[in-house]
Amino acid sequence: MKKKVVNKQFITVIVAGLLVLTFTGVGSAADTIKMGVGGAHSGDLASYGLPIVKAVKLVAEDVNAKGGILGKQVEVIAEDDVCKPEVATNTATKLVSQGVTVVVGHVCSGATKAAMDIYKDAKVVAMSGSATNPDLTQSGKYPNFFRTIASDDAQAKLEVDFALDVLKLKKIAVLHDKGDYGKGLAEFAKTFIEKSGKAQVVLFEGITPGAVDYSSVVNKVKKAGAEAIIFGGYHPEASKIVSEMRKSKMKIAFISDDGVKDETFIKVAGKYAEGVYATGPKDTSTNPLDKAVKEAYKKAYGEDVGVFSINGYAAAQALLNAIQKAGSTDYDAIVKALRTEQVDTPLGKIKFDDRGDAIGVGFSVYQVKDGKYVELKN
Amino acid sequence: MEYFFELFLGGLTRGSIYALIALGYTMVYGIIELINFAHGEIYMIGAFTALIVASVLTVMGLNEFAILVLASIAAAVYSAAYGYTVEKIAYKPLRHAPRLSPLISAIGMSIFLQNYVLLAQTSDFLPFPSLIPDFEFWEPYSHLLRSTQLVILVTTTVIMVLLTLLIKYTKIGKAMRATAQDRSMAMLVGVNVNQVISMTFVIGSCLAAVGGVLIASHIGQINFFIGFIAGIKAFTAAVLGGVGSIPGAVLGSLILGLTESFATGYVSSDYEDVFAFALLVLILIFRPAGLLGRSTMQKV
Amino acid sequence: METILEVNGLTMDFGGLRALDHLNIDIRRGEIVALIGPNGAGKTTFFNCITGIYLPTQGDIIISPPKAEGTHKRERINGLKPNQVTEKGMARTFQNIRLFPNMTVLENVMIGRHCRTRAGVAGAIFRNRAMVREEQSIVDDSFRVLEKIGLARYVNDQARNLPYGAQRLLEIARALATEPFLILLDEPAAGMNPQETHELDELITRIRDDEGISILLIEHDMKLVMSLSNRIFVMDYGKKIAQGTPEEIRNNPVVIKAYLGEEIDA
Amino acid sequence: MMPTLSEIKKSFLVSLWFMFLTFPIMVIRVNTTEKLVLWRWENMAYMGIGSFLLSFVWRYMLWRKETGKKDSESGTLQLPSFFERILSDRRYIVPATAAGIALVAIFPFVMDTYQTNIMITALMYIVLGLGLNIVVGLAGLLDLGYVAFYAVGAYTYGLLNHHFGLGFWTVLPIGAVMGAFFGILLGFPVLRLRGDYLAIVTLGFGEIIRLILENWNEFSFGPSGIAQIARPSLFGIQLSLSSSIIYLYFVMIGMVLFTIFVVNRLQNSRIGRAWIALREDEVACQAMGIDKTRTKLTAFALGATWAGMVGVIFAAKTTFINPASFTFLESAMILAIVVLGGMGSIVGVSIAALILILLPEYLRAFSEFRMLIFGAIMVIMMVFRPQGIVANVRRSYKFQPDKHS
Repeated sequence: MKKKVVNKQFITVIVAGLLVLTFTGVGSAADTIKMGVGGAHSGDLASYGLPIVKAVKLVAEDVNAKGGILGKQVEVIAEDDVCKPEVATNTATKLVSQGVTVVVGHVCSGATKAAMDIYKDAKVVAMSGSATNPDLTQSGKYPNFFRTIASDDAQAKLEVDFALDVLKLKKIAVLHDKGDYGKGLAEFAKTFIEKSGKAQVVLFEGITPGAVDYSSVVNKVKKAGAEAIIFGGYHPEASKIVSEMRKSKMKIAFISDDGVKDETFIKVAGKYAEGVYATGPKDTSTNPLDKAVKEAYKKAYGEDVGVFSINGYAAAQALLNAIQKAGSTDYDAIVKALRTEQVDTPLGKIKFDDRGDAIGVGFSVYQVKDGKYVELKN
Repeated sequence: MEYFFELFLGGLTRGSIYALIALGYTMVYGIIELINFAHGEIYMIGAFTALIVASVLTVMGLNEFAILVLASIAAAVYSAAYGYTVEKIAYKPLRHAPRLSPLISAIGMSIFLQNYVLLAQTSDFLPFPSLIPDFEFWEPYSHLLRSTQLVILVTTTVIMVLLTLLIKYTKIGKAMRATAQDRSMAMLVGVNVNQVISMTFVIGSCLAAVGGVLIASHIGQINFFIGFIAGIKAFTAAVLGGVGSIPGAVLGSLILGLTESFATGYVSSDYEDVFAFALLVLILIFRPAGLLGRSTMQKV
Repeated sequence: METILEVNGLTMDFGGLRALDHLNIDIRRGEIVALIGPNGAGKTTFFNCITGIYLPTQGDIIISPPKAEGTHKRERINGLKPNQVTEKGMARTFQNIRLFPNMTVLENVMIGRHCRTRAGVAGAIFRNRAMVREEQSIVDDSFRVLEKIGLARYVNDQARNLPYGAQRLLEIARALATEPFLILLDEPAAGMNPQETHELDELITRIRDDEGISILLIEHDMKLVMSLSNRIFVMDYGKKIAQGTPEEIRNNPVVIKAYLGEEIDA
Repeated sequence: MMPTLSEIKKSFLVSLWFMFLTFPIMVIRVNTTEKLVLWRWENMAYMGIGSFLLSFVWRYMLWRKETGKKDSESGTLQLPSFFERILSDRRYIVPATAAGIALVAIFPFVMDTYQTNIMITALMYIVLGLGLNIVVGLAGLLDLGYVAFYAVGAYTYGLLNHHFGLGFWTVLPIGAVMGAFFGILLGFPVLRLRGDYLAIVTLGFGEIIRLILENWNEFSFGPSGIAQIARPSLFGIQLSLSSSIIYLYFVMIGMVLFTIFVVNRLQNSRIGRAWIALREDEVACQAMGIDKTRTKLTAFALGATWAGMVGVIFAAKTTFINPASFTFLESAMILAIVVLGGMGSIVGVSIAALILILLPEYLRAFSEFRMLIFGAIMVIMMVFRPQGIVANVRRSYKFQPDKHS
């Protein structure tokens, strides 16, 4: 009697499994070079991921129009990871199952870390245009990882140097949004300030994203006597804090990161955005390649490039170039080519160091002037 | 001392914001003993409606005052309509179901409405026009309390007084109290209970809409998720004060706002939410009915 | 006969309202005792106090469960939880039927066996021999109770699908399954037709006679009360206003006054 | 049921109401900075037509539910669902069992690693659903912070593996114990709260755990999480990616079977009956001699145990964990599985987990609507079929009449 009950339930589970399986299909193998693109393509972070897919597709079309690589066409396979680590492992296995040689991605650092282990086992090279977590290159745990964007510590260093050397500040409050990116960056900033010995961190604190009011934190900064805030996080919280500060007549400097160096920040914060400093990838708009890509992008999709489009574009170029130079899709050959062969991208001529960071890619400081981010030359 | 005062006023503002949302929770709970999880989303929809209407009117070139009035009215009307519809769809068919059913239905509604706005509008933060203009009123102390904060405090107080009067002296208010005490008895003496419940949702939703407009102009931006966090906090506040009690909701909100503000100011904002929830757990352990809630004997 | 339940000066205040006022009640072994009084007199509150659902404001509730050797121990049970009271041997039914509607009739009774059995999580998972035996005994004992009450034909039906009268009986069966020495019945005949009431009368007598279980019941059906009870307590406004045999109560002027306006159909 | 004129009129009014209701959100799209307004009138037309038709369906379903209720009151049972009909027919059971076992056994060898990986995720949610089912479905305690115990399990493995190199199989039981421990830790203070207060406090607890993991860097590495957690090893041998996925798949199959076995035994035991009685009527349950607090605590601890174990598996599968994976939405998703499947029903919960996890994965176009549909499912199920797709049927007992007479 009992046993039957168990069996019955067991079977149903399986029957349902069968039903579901009818939806699946197994990918066919054509003779192309497959390039995966992993990242958030839906959900609230899709605005970071989708422009990268579009940029990568531009590269592929370009290459294919010129006859492909090693006599093969390049096929772009985009898979969504919603920026969640647990989904990213599925995304990564899916890309690996479909036989990708290289991957552009992923977008978020957490998801990237989760996916990298799978790529490593499958001997797939991945290159991100947006994952900035220092561990990815500095820990040595991800030998197959490369990126076309500088890491958070480089950015934090730049912010701190700017605050200490250019603005000559002595007391700094470091705030963050408790997120992976923001908190990591804030911690680097804190360490660099303390190491420099030139200034002190008067406040180090995480704010609660989505809170209805930030006046308490702003008051606390004021009480701490800070001359500037270094904020690690994204633009929604940054604009709330900046508005709150300016409305209560606090005029101290606000220095933040490339999560804030976004046009949306200026749109949302409006007049309060004036004077805010933010670091972001070096301005490459003087590079003719950059201009060409932006035009092509606008022509193809009817919109302006996204935050990380250019970095994604460069990543796709670098990967395809490495395959070309290596003359094969062999993992070791590609890695070697990435480290030795220079490639001309909208970011400039780049190649990669042993850890996987691009040489020649960096950040500069921008300031909001008249409703626009302007690069500060020092 | 000045710092203390700043934190105090900041906490008061926060508390008033929570109160506007908490009132809706507490009214609904008082009448049908349901945690209306979707209430936070009603507040969010109110804010979105105000944003949309204000933007359209701006494009049409109306003056600021007209925009403020029309956008607020639109927000109130639409929030009320959503509150009413949500009740009809998700709660009314469950009037006699076990207690868990409407609660789960409410959670479902909350998730549904969030994603409805996400898909129909956008996931990005949208800048919210400062409908309430900044004005100077007590120089040189304006760094202590900003004009929008003042507006929030005043509006909340006025609404609270109006609501109390409404419940004490009007016919619908009396019907509400009767229904809250004993639904079947109220029905027997001729109260149209369904209508009373609908009205409760409508009034609660209007309050949420006012909250939505005020908070959105204070913070300056909205997205589809603002209702969830504010809703949870407001509900916590309502429970603190004793869910079902209107003065309780206000008291609970102020206490929660002040706790968060002082915790941020004197300890660390890292654990701001932890303080809020820990306070909730403590209160419920030592006073399960909340601060002003009457501990009802179980009817056996 | 020895006293098995002794309630001295029981008082219960709800805020300013005194629902029970220094109530003294005693029940002896093998007795059927009725508690009557107008609506709102505090009868159900009294039940709730002695079964641990309410914590009385003052007074003592003392039980002396009858043991085989006649060695009984007096024990004060104020402040015990309802489940502990049941474990001590006092089980009750509810005025507004409170069955477990989505469980079967048998399972409802099996719940009554809970406090007399011990199987835990590990036993449930591993089903060692002792546990299997215990489970079987729960099933058998419960079925026997159902047969005794006359509900055996409903054994696998869901409780909520039972006819009204049968639901009342099931509550009694469930209480019986906890092996009580005293059963508290809260208006067991409410909503029953005369035929069912008559059967209930017989059933209650049988429970007392066969099992030696004492019975305390709240009831409005005076005919039933008068025919069943050995003694009757009368309450009004939280106070005991009279006690005695049915004959005494019937002729007590205080009782008649309390019921003025209410008809005594006896 | 032919739509009469009054029905049509009713639906027409409903459709007008919804067109009004959804007007600002669905039709107008504003760009506040560029001062542009986009009018999407076509959405209003869709809304109108959609709500017109749906209102018929809605009323028909309500009508069917009402008549169903009447039928069950007069003795006939409620209409069985499609799954219930399949389950009750013997002719399907035997071949289905055989096919099922064969399928489960060959699945990872026929399908590619991606399919297997997805299946592992679905299997994990089956176990999570069954675990939450103990708390919500059987004991009737609405736990909105279930994900906290999941996080506890994941971090138990993550931290022990990171600091001490402990392996998967060592930590799996530790994860279970930690889950149970935290279940009791939370349970003690809150279980005396009423149902809806309990819901909000558990939600708060879930958030507290996540916030602590986010803020306490020294302990949990904060939001950047723990990376490169070891996959499960087979007798100490580290496997390659694809074989380790296949291995994990069979581990999960074993886990699911184990869970079904245990939950099935529990729900027909003394403890299980006490849970259900508690769900049905707390006062009566206590009056029947059941220790409320202890019974609730057992349910809470046991539910948390499964979450703890799946947490360990989660950490081993993703190899990277951070607090962002353990938000309230995760709890809501598991709750949706329990609700859709049918509270207390093992089969129902398993089917629901497969449907809710696998369908969006395969219907990618549909994945944007995933949460929208989850929300709608929770409402619709509660309104029309609160017992879920497979209602929990209580065990029936057979007696020989002569044995006891």
